[in-house]
Amino acid sequence: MTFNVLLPLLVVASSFVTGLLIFFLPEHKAHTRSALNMAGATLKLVLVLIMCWGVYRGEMYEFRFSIVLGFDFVLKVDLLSLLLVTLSSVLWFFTTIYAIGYLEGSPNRSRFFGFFSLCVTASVGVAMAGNLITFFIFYEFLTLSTYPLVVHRGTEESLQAGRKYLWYTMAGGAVLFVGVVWLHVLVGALDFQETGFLRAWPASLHGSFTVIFFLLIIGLGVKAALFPLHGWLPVAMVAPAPVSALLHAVAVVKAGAFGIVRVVYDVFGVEFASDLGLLTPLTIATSFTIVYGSVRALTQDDLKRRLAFSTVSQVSYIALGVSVLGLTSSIGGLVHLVHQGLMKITLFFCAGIYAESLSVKTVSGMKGIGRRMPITTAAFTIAAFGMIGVPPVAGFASKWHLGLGALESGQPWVIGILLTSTLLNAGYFLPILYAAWFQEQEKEWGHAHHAPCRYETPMLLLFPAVVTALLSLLTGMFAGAGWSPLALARAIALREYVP
Amino acid sequence: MTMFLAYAVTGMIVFAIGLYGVVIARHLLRKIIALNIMAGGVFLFLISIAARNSQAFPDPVPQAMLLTGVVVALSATAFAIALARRIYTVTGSATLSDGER
Amino acid sequence: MSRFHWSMHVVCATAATFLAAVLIYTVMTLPSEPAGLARLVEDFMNVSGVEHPVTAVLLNFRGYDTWLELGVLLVAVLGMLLFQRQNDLRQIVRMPAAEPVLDWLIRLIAPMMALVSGYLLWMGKYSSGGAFQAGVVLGAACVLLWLSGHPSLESLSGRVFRFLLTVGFSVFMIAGALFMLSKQPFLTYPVATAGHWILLIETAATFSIAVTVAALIMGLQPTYSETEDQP
Amino acid sequence: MDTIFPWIILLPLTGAIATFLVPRAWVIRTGMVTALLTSCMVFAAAYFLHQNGPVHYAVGSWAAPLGIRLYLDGLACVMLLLTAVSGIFISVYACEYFKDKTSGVLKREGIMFWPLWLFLWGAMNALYVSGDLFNMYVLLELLGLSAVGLVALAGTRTVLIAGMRYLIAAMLGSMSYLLGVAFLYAMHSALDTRMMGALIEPGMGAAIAFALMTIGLLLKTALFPLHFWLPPAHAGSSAPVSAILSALVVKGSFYLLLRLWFDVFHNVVTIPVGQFLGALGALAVLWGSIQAIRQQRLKMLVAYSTVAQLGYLFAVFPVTAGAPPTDGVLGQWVIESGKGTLYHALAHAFSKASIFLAAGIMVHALGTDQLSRMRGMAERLPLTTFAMALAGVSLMGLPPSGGFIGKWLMMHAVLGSGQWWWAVVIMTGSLLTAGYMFMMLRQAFQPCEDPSLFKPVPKTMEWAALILAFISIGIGIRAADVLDLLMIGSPFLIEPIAAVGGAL
Repeated sequence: MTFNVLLPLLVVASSFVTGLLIFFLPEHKAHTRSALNMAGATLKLVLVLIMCWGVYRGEMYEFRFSIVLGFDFVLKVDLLSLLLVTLSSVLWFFTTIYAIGYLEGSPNRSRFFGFFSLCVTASVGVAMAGNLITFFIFYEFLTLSTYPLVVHRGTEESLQAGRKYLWYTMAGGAVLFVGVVWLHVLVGALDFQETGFLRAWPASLHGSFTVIFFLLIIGLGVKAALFPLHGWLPVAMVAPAPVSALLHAVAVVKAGAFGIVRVVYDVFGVEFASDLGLLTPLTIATSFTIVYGSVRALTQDDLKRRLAFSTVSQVSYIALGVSVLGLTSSIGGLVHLVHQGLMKITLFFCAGIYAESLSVKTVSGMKGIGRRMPITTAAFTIAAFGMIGVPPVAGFASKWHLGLGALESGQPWVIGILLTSTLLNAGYFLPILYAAWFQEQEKEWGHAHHAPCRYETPMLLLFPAVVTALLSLLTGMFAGAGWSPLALARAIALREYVP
Repeated sequence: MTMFLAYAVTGMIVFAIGLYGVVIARHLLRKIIALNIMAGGVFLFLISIAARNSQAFPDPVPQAMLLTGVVVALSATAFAIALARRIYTVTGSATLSDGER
Repeated sequence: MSRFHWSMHVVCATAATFLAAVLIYTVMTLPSEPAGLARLVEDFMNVSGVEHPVTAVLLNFRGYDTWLELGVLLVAVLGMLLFQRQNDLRQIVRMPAAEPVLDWLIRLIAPMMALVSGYLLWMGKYSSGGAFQAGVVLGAACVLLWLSGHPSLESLSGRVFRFLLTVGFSVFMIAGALFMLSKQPFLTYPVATAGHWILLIETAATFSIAVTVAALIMGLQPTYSETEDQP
Repeated sequence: MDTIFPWIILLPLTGAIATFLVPRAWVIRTGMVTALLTSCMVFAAAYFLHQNGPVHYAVGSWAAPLGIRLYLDGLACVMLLLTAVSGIFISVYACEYFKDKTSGVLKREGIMFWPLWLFLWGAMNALYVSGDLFNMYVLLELLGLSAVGLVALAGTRTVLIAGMRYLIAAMLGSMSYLLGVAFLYAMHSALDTRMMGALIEPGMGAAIAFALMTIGLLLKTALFPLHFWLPPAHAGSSAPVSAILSALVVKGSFYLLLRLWFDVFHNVVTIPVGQFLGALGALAVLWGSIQAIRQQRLKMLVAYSTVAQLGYLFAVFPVTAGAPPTDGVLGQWVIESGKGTLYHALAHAFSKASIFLAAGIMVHALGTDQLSRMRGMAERLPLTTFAMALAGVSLMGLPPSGGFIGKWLMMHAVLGSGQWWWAVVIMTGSLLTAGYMFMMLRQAFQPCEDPSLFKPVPKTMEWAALILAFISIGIGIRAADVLDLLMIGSPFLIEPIAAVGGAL
């Protein structure tokens, strides 16, 4: 087992093993648990950095293991999987720190952190899956590991949310399963290839390919929160802040979007998909979701529900970028995968801090919060600007490429969609900022859930929020650099189009 | 040949009657007796197969099957009666309470 | 006869008649002159160690079935013992001592029945007879003794009773397994002494069948458990 | 191989006799020794089978038409392994389960449990290797009687009535099976499955015999319309017994149906019959799952889930009936669906046994198996809840588990052979299974109000349930070996099998 074969397995195993160890850790051993958590996170980060360096130098990492004849478990690292793996491990590192701070003293944390690590294992596995079957295995494993996180508090409300979440994801998983099996029956091996592998098959199969495409997209759309299938996302907000941060920025939603990217690029191939006329309905669906998500976000008073609806619309940017035929729009879609993750996680961190320190949960309660908690609100503002697409922050780069790509591919109405959604983003973010900075404080601040500390909130909570805010700022400013996610996205997109 | 037909046909009729009895009877003892009638029907058919054609002696294999079948039916019936007895002792009624077959 | 609605009767009756009709029709279509295995049994009779073909089939050619059938009998008794307090017959309700005439008659008949059962066992080799018939006759003798209040069965201790129950099944198995040591398949008897082995197995089977039959009949009587009601 | 072969049957039966004869103190030891020895024999047999292929074994060295021929191939071996592996853990569990909580002495139930359980195990092993129609009848009866004996072990009112109903259903099933065998013998004067398969031609007699035998076996497998006796029997009896019944006993008669379908009646079977059985299976899946969701008690829920999961196994018949024997392409889907069914049976056996053992632990700790009383089990009994969760994952057929491979292979075959409507049934079934499994787990995850309710539970019981759950997940990881073992002697090939003749 050379190192090239072992590395992907090690990356997946690092959080899986820590998860299992934490499961069997007794409740009161907080320090060992945090140590284990941090060790797992750093180990994964280091391994991923090694992998990035390896892939940059052209190494091939692949782990293949045949479960049944014609049914292989493959972990392969290509540029596209690199994008999500780096994002997951970086953000998991910060979310672990945040979670340790956030859950100080709350009951059954061993169970929480166990499932927390399993969930990241699943999201890393989704990223590194080499064929559609392994992707499906980790996709379903993700559902299993996130359900206990959603119902972690055990209150009646969280159980209802868990039930709804379960029904959506289970139904989605079943539809996806049918699609994968049917494709496997028709085509046999389902290994991802750069420009898709379905073009070579005879025209007689194109009919069933279309049906399979829609089955796959519906199955993935549940987790990517496309319009009719997004119902579980706002309801799942009842989970603790690190969970909603992890679920909505890194794990669940990204798995769905990443799945759509894989299906369109590496299974069908984007040119073949547009020849079959599959992309236009996808564009329409994603555009509608973008506008719908933003409109619904306008009216939400609860801060986390507003952020949830904003995620519904933001994730569809990625799917939109993918479904618009054209190099620049794919670059825009791919890079938004990273940018949205950074910005959204900052927003959720700040929302968690507000809830934890001032028990402020609603937007109306945020008047004058800027004076009370300047640093957190500064981070919140940077991320909010990024979401709207204001230039220095990361969001601008992806929206710029999306707009350019739409023009190039001759679908000007997509520009209209982008404009309206930007206005709507401004519509639901700017009032929050205005209220936070410029309005007087009306309500008394609630009591803090943690011991008094030097800054406005414990360092364990503040540090991750600030760092992710800076990260999104830096990725925005240095987008052009050789190392930035934008460069990586451009390299991926170049490979996806048939030369 | 007609001797075989006579026995075989009666065997089938007895089997059907036994089946009817098992479904209809509510009292456990009647059910067990009906089961035995049904078994009797099968065994009658089995034995009628043995002597169909005029050889030196009837085919011993169905007879052996019959003997084994009778003993198996005997032990099953004995166990059923013991169980029925036990149900009567515990529940005080010799019928399956919710009355299905 | 039962509280079912009359329509249930009609439905079941028609279903039963339809089933009978279908079965009778198939019986009609059965071949009238099948080969049957009679000739095949005849060819192997000389090697089977017994003269009577049914005993040969029962104990030699298809001995495996008969062995398992003894197992079924044993399981039935096990099931019956489930509902007893102890694993033996000791506290079966002792019948009142019979009047002198019945007592004298049973004292005369019981040994006769034992003799008849021995004869039936021996005859099994030559004509219809064998372990099961002999066992049942012996069992009947035990039941008669028990009915007449004779103390003989009470002396049967738990261990001996259980041993006797299993002796038929175990002897059959041991005899069968013995020849596996000399690389023969299970239940293969050497041709020369096949008859003797079969006789040995039959005697063991007779004892265990007799005790089983007696136990089943006595076990089903309303014993102490009438009074105390288990939950 | 010939020396090992009969010991698979002899060992459990000798153990049964031994546990019946030895004094009370020795019962558990003899029982466990027999269980371990039998499993070693089964593993050895599997190893030899892997080395030198299927084995024909003439009992009493009499050739097929007259004597009884035993036959061990991949299919039989997988079923033997299934029984052996679940059997060991159920036996370990039973050692603790029947001990009196205070005095630690073996309860009377425990003494009678061992002989009946080992008889049942011996009958199962003999049934899987039997190649003779009448021999199968005797074994079915032995299996049925010892199973009813085990059901009636608990002695409560519900259990006795359920046992009675089970006994009547079993006897009805055996009688109709015997009549079918009698018809076959009347027509072809042979009792060996392979010979019968060669001799039989489609006709009225063969059809009636097939119908009678199938109905008899359906009654014993408790397929949908004939399932009335299963839920009360499986739910009422004590935990190890319900694990034995649900995981092992129902599979015995299903295995026979499979054997008859492939070996004996392969050219009598028509497409409508296959579709009919498939439809019954589909109804069982839907009816069982809906009933399971409505249950208030855990063991009833799991018992109805057995009725539902059995429905999946019947998806193999419509696919096989559709495939004419010699057609290569469709034949490939037949083998695929056979593998899927077997794998589902394997995964179901382990996960169902694990859930029933976990339910037993819950009754042991809480005194009741009411679903509403399960609150806080995740905190107080972490191992048991983890076992339930893993087994639930396997039952639902979610990826890392054996159930998933089974579902994958079945879906693959069903979609491949063009009968897509069974795929819809399998999908709805697995969603409904997810429904009642998560309903159960949701109760366990709720915070516990009163920890004093939970009495301490012996660790071996929890570990037995957990290991069984791990196995049901584990066989999902490395499925290729199990499937290679299964395909030795190609059990699912339906080309007409040459008459075995007296050559053996």
